[in-house]
Amino acid sequence: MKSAVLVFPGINRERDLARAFEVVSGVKSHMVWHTETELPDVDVVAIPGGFSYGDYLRCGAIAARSPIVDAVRRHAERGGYVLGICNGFQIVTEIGLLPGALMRNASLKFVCKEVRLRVDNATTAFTSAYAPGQVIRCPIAHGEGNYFADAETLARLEGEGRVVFRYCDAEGRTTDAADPNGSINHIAGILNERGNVLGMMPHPENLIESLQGGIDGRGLFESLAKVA
Amino acid sequence: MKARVTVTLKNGVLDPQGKAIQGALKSLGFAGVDDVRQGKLIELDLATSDRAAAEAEVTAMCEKLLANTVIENYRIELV
Amino acid sequence: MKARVTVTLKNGVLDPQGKAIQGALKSLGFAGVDDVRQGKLIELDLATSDRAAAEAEVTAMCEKLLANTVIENYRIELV
Amino acid sequence: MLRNDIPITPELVAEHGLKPDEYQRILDLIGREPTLTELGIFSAMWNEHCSYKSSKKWLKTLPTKGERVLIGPGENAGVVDIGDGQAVVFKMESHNHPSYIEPYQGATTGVGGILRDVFTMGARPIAAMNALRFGEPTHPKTHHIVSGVVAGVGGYGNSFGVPTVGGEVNFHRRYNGNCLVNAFAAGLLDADKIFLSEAKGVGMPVVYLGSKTGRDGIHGASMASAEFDDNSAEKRPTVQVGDPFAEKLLLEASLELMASGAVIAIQDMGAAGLTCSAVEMGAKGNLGLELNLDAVPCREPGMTAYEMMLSESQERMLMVLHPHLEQQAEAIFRKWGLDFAIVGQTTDTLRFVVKHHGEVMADLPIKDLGDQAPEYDRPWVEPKKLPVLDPAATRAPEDYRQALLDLLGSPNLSSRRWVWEQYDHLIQGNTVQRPGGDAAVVRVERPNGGKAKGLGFTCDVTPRYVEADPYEGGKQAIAESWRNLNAVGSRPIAVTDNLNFGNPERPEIMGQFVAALRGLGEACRALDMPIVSGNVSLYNETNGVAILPTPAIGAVGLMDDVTKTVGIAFDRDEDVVVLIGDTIGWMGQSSYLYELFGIEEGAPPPVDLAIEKKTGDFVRDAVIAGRLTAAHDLSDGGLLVALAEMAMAGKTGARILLPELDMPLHAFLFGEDQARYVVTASPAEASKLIVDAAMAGVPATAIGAVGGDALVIGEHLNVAVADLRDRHESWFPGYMSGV
Ligand SMILES: Nc1ncnc2c1ncn2[C@@H]1O[C@H](COP(=O)(O)OP(=O)(O)O)[C@@H](O)[C@H]1O
Ligand SMILES: [Mg+2]
Repeated sequence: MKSAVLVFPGINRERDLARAFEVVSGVKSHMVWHTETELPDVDVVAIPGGFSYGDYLRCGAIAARSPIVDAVRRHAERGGYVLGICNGFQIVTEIGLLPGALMRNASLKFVCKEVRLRVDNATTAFTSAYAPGQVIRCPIAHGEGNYFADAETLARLEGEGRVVFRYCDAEGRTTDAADPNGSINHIAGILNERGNVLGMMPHPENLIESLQGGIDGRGLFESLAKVA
Repeated sequence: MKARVTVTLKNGVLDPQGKAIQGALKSLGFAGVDDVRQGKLIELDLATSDRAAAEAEVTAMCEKLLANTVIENYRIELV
Repeated sequence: MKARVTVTLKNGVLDPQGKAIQGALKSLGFAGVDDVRQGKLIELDLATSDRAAAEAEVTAMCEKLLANTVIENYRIELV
Repeated sequence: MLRNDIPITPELVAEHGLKPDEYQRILDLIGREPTLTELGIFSAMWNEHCSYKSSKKWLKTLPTKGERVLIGPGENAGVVDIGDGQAVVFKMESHNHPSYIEPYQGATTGVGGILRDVFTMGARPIAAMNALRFGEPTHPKTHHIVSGVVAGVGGYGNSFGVPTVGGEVNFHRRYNGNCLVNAFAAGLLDADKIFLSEAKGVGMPVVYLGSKTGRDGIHGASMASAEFDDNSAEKRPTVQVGDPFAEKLLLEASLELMASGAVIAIQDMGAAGLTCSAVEMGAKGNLGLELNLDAVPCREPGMTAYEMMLSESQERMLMVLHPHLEQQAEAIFRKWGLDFAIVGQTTDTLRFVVKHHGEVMADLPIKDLGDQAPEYDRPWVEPKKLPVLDPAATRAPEDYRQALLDLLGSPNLSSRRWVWEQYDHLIQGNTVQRPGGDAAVVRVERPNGGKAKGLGFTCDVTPRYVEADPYEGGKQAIAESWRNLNAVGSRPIAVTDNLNFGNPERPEIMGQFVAALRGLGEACRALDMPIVSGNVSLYNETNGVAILPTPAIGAVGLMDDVTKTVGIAFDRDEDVVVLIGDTIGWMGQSSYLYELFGIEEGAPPPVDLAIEKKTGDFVRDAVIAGRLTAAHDLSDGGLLVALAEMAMAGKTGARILLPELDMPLHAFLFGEDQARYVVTASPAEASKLIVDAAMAGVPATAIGAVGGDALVIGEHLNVAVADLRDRHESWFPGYMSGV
């Protein structure tokens, strides 16, 4: 699997993400600086977590206007995979590759902890290594992960099975208590129509080795490695 | 010439900050606050003094960057 | 009655947000933006329709919660 | 705007925090009246914060050397060898006064400052901690300060991208008027690539990097050394604002620049910004330095030399660069969108010359600015010893279950989850022991592969002990950090200290300082934990009420194989619970008396360093040998609280069988005797462990077995782990959800 990890000023989980790609696929990622206008020849373009441009103005807003973004758009149009995690998810929605927006957590606080996610669509290129409905552990670390979309968009996302991950409790129940940020329908990750762009707030890249406390995050990278 | 841009959430978009402020005001003993919405204020110092040009320019800035028109409205005042 | 509170940083206080927006506007090709400052806008729906009472009430809210008067100024408009 | 050549009146001198005799010293040194800018420079260099004038004499008594110590105190941070050509760089620093005035920004700039200290040496930050002390929860300011400080620590560290893996939070009325915000940061570098502040070579360009200079924090360094009174609010507009985004860029740009070979010397602009950094670079290198302020990137128009020299705008660096690599250096900074300006050069005159608009604003002997700073041997009195409490004379609880629940639900012993969940403690993917246990453990990959090492990090001090007996309390702070590191299986290798005290001009306070340092020094020597960096914060006093003496310790331990660490959680049914160390039931200054009855009486528990050493070595070896399934040191709240913490962490109970006691039960359960741990091991392993302990001269007793969903202590207590968790987890969120 050939991957590129985009680096914007203020991004800070680029090493974590590149490490996950390397641990799972054995291949080093290309690190691509935001001022580039072309991507290397890769299967997956990954946009990591962090605080691009300090997350000033709006999370991901300034990064989404960077020179590299046109190339990301073209990559997606060609059917290439795009993975946006945390700030990456925010950037991908600001680019418009995914619908909706990420707002301040309902608690108004940054939250870092391990949550549970239910894999609500295990047929995607990003999740095929998981079982349908499987409950996995996954760390989160964000202040603005409260997913919002208008009713119509939401109905489409739900109707087309594009809600891939949902916050849940250990038994897989989606409850307010198990939702760390107040996301609508407890959404943690969504897919675009074509199925090649995934955005998610949690950080599977921080749970891929037993030393980190578990390996539940591996499945996502293994899924990609199967198709790419 | 100065421009003041106010960016507010569209109706129907959840506003966690506004809600939190409302709750905090209530627990501080301020009764009678029916609703609170929080927005952004962006003040720009522009080199130009041509109103029409400034208006067009700032509108373009809002559309391209300052507001996320999926969830936000903006309003421009020139001063 | 509605109140609009704008909260802005005091003069001389560093405004990282404004700085970042200015930089972004520049790299998007908007020339001639000399300065950008970011502030907050808070819109309140008040139950009262007594102007004087509202004014006093909102001032107290600003002092106690809405503005950080160590580094911020606020302005109240009743509408 | 103040002119540079105004007459220097006694009032002006006093406003600059200089005493008349200190001003006379300035006149004697330079042989004329200083200009205003010069006065400002002296006030910055000679205030307590920068000159350590009250503490220097005593700091010199601390042990700072050791086999692993590459760089001790005196640089931006200490550097300790961890093998494989790698070194850990760390330091702790206070931002107390600014945090009281503006909690959010005070905390952010505190975190920013300590991170800068670490990466200025060439290290990439890998861990942060924060030791926080607040007033009583019921004090009207406390809630606001807690929420602002915690948000600020998180706001900066999270955005910068360093995992905040540990810390401490205390509440006590003696912090009502002065909170303490002590930030720790550690970074990793190659031991042969350490960068220092010493300038080398004449005519080398002095380069300014990072954010622009504004009027932030002018007099900030002086403020940090001034006692508060009710007018302090007026000092507010000098508040500095942190910009973690700029700091992250500064980190990446600085490391890239260092790797390029262009950097001769580097110094971050911290307290007293440009003044301190420039003087230090020149003086350390035995060189003069000339600054041209016209080139300094300013955020505001019309800034005077005085303001530029004293500004504490954040996220700035000063470097001396190789002249032929200047352009390359500039390109790196431009790439990261940061300001870059040549603002001066090194000279051979040993003068510190500041020019602005073609005029000389200051011309001072550079070495004297540091070397000739006043140094005081302040009068001090030996603290009085308190009587030892007879455990039998202390109150027993009416109901053990209730007493335990109340302790776990108290402000000081309740879970800090509300705090550390606001900190990204997982970023970088190396956090092996997360917050909530004894010490955090962070993985360190070896440069050439192979099994990964680990670093343990902990923050400790029990201020009530230090207040009651500064000497024993000082020892205890080191001993507790030693225990926390051992419990996770890391060998303690070095410490940093943050010495927070009241007004040193009062002999009782100075006496606390002297005695505490004697204790710290003695413990560090006995446990082979040299002090490699630190910070002193004095004058933490408001209206004559001083804080509890708080020598906060940040300690670092090393693991050869990070996979060998254990946590505190009861893990496996049938495991045997073993109490290690001697218990006599020390009740003086115990959390039990303080949290449940508000009693702060008696001498605190004494620390026998030889026993600490023997016990700690034994426990650590057992962890590393893989013999234990859990280990936890005993501290606040004694044995019962430790057992409860292990039960809560593992969501598993235990059944404890009381041994024969020659002390009251509550003294056994809640006493805070030192040098103790609770460990668990399989039954077979536990038997062997107890035998080995006996051979090593370490007391070890099997006291029960893991299992069930309740913590059961003989006939005296039976409480569901879920109830324990409920009380333990609810105080903090409950308190903070009020406004
Ligand atoms: N301010 C803080 N930031 C991060 N972690 C904290 C903070 N305060 C406490 N913790 C964590 O909570 C746990 C318990 O703290 P404490 O009771 O002080 O530990 P100990 O008694 O072992 O020194 C530790 O893991 C500690 O690192
Ligand atoms: Mg401990």
